[in-house]
Amino acid sequence: MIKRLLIIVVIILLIVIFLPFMKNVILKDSLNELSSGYVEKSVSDLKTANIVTAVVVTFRGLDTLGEVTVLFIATAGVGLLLKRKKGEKSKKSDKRPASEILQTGASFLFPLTILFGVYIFLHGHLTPGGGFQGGVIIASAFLLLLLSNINFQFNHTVLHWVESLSGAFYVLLGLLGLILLGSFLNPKFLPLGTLGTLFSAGAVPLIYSFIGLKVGSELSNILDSMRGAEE
Amino acid sequence: MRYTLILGFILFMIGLWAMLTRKNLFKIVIGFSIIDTGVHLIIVTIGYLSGKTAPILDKLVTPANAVQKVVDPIPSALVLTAIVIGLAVTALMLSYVVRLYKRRKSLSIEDYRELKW
Amino acid sequence: MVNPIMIFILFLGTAFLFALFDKIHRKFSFAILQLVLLINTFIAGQWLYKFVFTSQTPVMIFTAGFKPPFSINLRMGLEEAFILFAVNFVGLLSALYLSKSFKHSKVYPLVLYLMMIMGVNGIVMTRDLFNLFVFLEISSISTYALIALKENEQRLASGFKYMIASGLASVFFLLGTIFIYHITGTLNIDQIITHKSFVITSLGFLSVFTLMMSLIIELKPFPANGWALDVYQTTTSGVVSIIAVANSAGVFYAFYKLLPLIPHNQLLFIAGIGIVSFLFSNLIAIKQTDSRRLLGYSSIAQIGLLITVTALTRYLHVKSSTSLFIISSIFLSNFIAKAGLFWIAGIIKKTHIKEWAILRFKPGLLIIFGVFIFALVGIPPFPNFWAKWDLIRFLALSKLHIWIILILLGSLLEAFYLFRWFGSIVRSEQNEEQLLQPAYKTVPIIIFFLLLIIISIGIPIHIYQFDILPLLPIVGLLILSIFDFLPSKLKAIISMIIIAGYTLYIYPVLSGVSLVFAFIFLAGSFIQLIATMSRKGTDKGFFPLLVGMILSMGSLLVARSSLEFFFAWELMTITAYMLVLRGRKAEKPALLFILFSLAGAYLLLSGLSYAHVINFSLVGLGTIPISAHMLPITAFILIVVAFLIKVGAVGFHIWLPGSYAEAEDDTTSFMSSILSKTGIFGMLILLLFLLKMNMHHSALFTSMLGWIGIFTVFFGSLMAIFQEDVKYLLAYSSMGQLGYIVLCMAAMSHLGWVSGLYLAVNHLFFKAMILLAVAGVISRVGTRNMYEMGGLIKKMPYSFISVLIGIIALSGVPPLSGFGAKWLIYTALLEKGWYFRAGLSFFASAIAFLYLFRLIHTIFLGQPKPQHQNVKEASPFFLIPQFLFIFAIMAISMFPNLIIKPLSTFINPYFASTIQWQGNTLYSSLGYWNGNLVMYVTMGVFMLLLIWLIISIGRVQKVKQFNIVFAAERPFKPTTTHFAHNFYAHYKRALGTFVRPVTTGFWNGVGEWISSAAGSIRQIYSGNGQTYVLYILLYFIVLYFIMGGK
Amino acid sequence: MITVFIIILGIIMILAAIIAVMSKNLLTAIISSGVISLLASIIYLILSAPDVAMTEAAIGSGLTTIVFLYALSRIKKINKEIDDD
Repeated sequence: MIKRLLIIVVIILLIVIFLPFMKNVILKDSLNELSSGYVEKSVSDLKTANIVTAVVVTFRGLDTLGEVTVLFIATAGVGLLLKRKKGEKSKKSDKRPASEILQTGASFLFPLTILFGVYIFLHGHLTPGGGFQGGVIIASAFLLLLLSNINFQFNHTVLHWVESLSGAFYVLLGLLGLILLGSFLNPKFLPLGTLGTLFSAGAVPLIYSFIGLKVGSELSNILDSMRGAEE
Repeated sequence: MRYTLILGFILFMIGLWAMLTRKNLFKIVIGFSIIDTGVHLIIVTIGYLSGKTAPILDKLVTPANAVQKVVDPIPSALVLTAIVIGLAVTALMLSYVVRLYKRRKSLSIEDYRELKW
Repeated sequence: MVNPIMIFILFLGTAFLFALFDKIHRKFSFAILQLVLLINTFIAGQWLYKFVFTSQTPVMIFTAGFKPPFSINLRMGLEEAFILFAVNFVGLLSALYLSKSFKHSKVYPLVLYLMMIMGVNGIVMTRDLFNLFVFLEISSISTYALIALKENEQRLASGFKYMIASGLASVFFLLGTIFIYHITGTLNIDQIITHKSFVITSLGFLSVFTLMMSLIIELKPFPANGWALDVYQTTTSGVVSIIAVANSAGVFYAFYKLLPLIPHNQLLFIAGIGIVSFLFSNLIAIKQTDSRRLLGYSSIAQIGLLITVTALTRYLHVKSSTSLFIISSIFLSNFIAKAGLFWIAGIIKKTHIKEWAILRFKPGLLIIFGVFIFALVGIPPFPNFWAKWDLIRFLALSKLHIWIILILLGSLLEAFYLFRWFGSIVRSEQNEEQLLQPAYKTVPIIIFFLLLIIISIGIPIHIYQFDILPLLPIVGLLILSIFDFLPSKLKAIISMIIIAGYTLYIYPVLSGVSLVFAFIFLAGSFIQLIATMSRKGTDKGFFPLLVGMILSMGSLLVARSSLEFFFAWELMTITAYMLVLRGRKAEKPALLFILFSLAGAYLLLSGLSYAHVINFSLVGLGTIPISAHMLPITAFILIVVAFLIKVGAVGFHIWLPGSYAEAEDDTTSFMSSILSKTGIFGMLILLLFLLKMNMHHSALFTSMLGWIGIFTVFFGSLMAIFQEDVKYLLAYSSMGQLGYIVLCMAAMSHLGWVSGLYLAVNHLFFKAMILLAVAGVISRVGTRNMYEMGGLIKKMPYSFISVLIGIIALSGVPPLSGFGAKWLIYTALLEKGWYFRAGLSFFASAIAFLYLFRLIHTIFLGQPKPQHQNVKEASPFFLIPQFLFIFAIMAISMFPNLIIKPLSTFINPYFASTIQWQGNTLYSSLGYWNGNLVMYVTMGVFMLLLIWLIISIGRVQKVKQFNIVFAAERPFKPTTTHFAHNFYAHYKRALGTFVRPVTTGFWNGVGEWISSAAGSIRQIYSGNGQTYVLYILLYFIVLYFIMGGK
Repeated sequence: MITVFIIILGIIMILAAIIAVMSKNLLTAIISSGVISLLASIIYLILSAPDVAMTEAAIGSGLTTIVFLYALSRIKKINKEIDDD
């Protein structure tokens, strides 16, 4: 009871401490120097219509690489904790298999969903969305299969190849920027094209695609591990 | 949008409350993800400029007037990263919960305190 | 030069492809992992080399083709290169260490391991606030996962606690970051720092506070750190060594990077956070029995110290190169030692610290363990020593007294539990056990050990410009270590040669009083080394330590600066500690010895730091003009107490009897007759300063010193008479004799100093003689209790002679040199007008006679014990030095001017002489003393008695031992009913009040109080992860209000 | 108008959060926390951050919830194994 009281006091005090965050923040109505610089540069220097994408993939590309890495680490961590070693026996699931309609529906929807995911990350530099969102959609396609078929097994080899290669290509594209233009993750080594078209923004769509594939395979992997699949 | 700012902090505090008082490991993880959501909301609010539109060029937002028309893209970019990191941490926490439960068949944090002093 | 960004490319490129590599073979993927770490170590090393040895300036690396703040940039400078080199290197070694675990695990741990190291690399290099967050997350998320390597229940539980605590911290980081962005409009750290004036607003302060608190919580400050300790306790060795050093290094560097955001007036609070953590972690560690948890507390303490030092040096605006040196030295000591110790923990595979005793059978590993522990404590020449020296100096200059006290107090606590651990291993009685030392586990440890040694030798030479002279003790120690396989006799000869050579080498520098002490330290050791030839076999370890100790005493004489003096002082302390620890029951005494010695050393250190002179040494004294303000009162008091501890002055003496008595028998003789005089030597330097400065309060000080001296005499003698153990008796006797010397020195007169030095030399002769004789006796009879001896006069006549002469010389009866000493002392005291003190010392002499009488009476006279029927005379190696000393005593007894004349001339420069010589007669204002005459008269009287005895010998009736004519019963077995047991019990009634263990009681009380405080404080770590989260929040709140948040 | 909408959304979110924290049923709690994220993504849309909105909807409310559900089902499975033994 005393502890409960203490917790209440702590929370109240925290609110008091955080009051300046809520009260003293002056909400702005114009962009600051940095962000207006971003807006200008992404239009003029990068030809990227979606400025958030320009920021994510280019200006703060190192963050994004780190972010992909975080997911990658989480995949490894979840795998370490939850994947069963090969041969470790598991109780046969006694769940009833999903109905035929669901199974058929899922196998029909699967390629469509994948396509949709690909579309999202290919257009990441033009419209909202991009690698992460597209990746999640791809993962959800796999989820669909997992849900509709209890005994479904991923083709792990393909998944590994996709995950590994997309990550490696991402780094490689960054490296190309370093070799060709002198700075890591510089996407301007490909032609910039015209603003607003698919083939614009240099290597941005390419990079975002690899991010999408990487994120998609990583998330699928996490889901697979959470389900308790074999290594 | 001070309301969303305040909303973010309220979520933060509710999550904290869960982390401090709920014994169930699941609830603690849920509390953590509520905190995360709250913080993300705060970050996005910081980037919002009232009356402005998304930082994507289209027919209305042209290269010429973009600077006057869009909200700050930086917080959005940061939140994207933060959301993904949040998912990673949550997934890992849940894996720990599953493993712990497998070992001791208990979800109460009070049962995991033989390490002390 | 390789672009530092290649480090990331290598890490990520391989990590992403790792699953494919692993499909080929685990050996292949593991080789790739090591290759990556190796190359990255090399890249960082290359930059480090450039920064250290060329005039390379820091470089900024831009990404994405835009200039910051638009893009994220990285920095590669000296600090970064240094940490990256260390981190990647430890990563490489720890990977090797883990190779077996990696071989049998899934592929994931390898990937996680790579990413953990990469995260730290990123944290160190990035100059972008949000990018810092990402890398912090990378390193902590991979740590979360790796904790589960070789999963068990405890690891999982600790990992979960870690996640919720650290997760909360990262939320704080995110909050701070976004609001700082909101205020400053940038995420670039350098830009934020240039705009740092925003911190004065309440919002700005809160943002920076939240941000910094996140990092501080990740640095595991007391008390918001329960989760961290669990992780240290449970995680597998190879991983925890990385968490404890590499991860902490990264977070610490992030903290270091952002520290400029803290306003100047708040820096002391940050330092306070560190010092609280340092003190309390060390305090609680005292109570730990789990080795890893203990190491965990020690890690946290060291990080606390780093925080304090970083904040303080910034607060004081210490020159950046100096502060960098201090910080990096502390950092490095902990880095190397802690990684090494955690690795060793993985070989031992035992949790309880007592179970580490199996190390005793692995001398190599034991030495490495010891070196790591010494490095943590800051024994010279390890980096921590130099850091402490510089640090305390700066703090003293800036008058931050309380910080000096706290830092040294914490260090003492740390020394206590580490040395206790070390001692318990060396002296344990556990049986040998099988211990697997696979190469992949030992190689990393050895590499780090060698690295530590190289750095430790490099620092004095390159940074402090030491020439070979002050390092000679270490050289001597190493030479003897190389020859350690030889038999003892040979090693004793080598040691003698080294000491003779050393003496010749330093002889030109010696003059005046230092000659006297050189005689005591070096010639005295030289002669006593003969006795060590009696050691059997190879007796590993003894001679290196002994030579190290002797040469460090020599180093004290020729030290040219305070630093060299202190360096030699600490070296002497640690070698002496190791020698004491060799005694069979010496675990506790040795711990007391090192504790008091270190306390003394810390007092000396702070005293020297407060002194406005960097030449506190006998050589240095001559080279500078002395002015009145060089030694403020604080400095004087601190230094004098340090030396009083060394001589075992009353109140600080409790370490003395035990460590003298429990050390090996020949070691005792070195310690008592030689080592104790180093305190006198130090005091002499101090008094010389006092003299030359003409200080205002000097009369008061010296008078106090005199009182301390006389009480030491009185108390030491009194304690000596009640001892049953002959070595305890002699130890207390030493204490008393040293008291006389202090008393004489305090007189601050020509005669006082002459008598003090005279007694010092004389004490060397007779105490070495008696102790060696006693050592010989003990070696034959196998006991130290006097009542178990008796009648040895016939078995060991030579030893008897030397003890007899020794006690005559000691007690101060005519005709031997002791008489002269006493005469000089009384004359000096009376001349000074210290009548009461003279009276007391006279009384103490009478007491001394009691215990000395007992020495002869109980050991050599009386009835021999049946079990000693076949006892033979002691080994000639014991006897030779004794007779050399007898010869010396005879010589100076006959011709006192042999010694008093030179002493008098040595002291002439400081005091006007009040004594004159006429032939062999010494005249003082109060009388005269003629050594020859005294000798002749006494000899004459003695002869007369002898003749009378011989004449009357006809009436002597020979009695066999068990003839019961003269006794009521047949004394068959000597038991405690032996008449010599508790011989002076009746005096106890009269004098008991003086020997009640008040001092011991006081120090025991202190010990118990500390221990119970530690016991109750550690209760806060309840083991409940939620409670730990609550602590973090409370910590946050309390600090916010303390630091004056609005 | 938008302000009112946000306030209503906010109140629902707070209620969902309270349910997520207080509910005895883990499934309810998980679903409620998913609802919070979903509503948050609507707010992001209002705040002109469509990228974030998409991500929050997909990851925050979608994937995270699924991960939670998987974990819960694993735990139930472990329980079942105990019952079987």
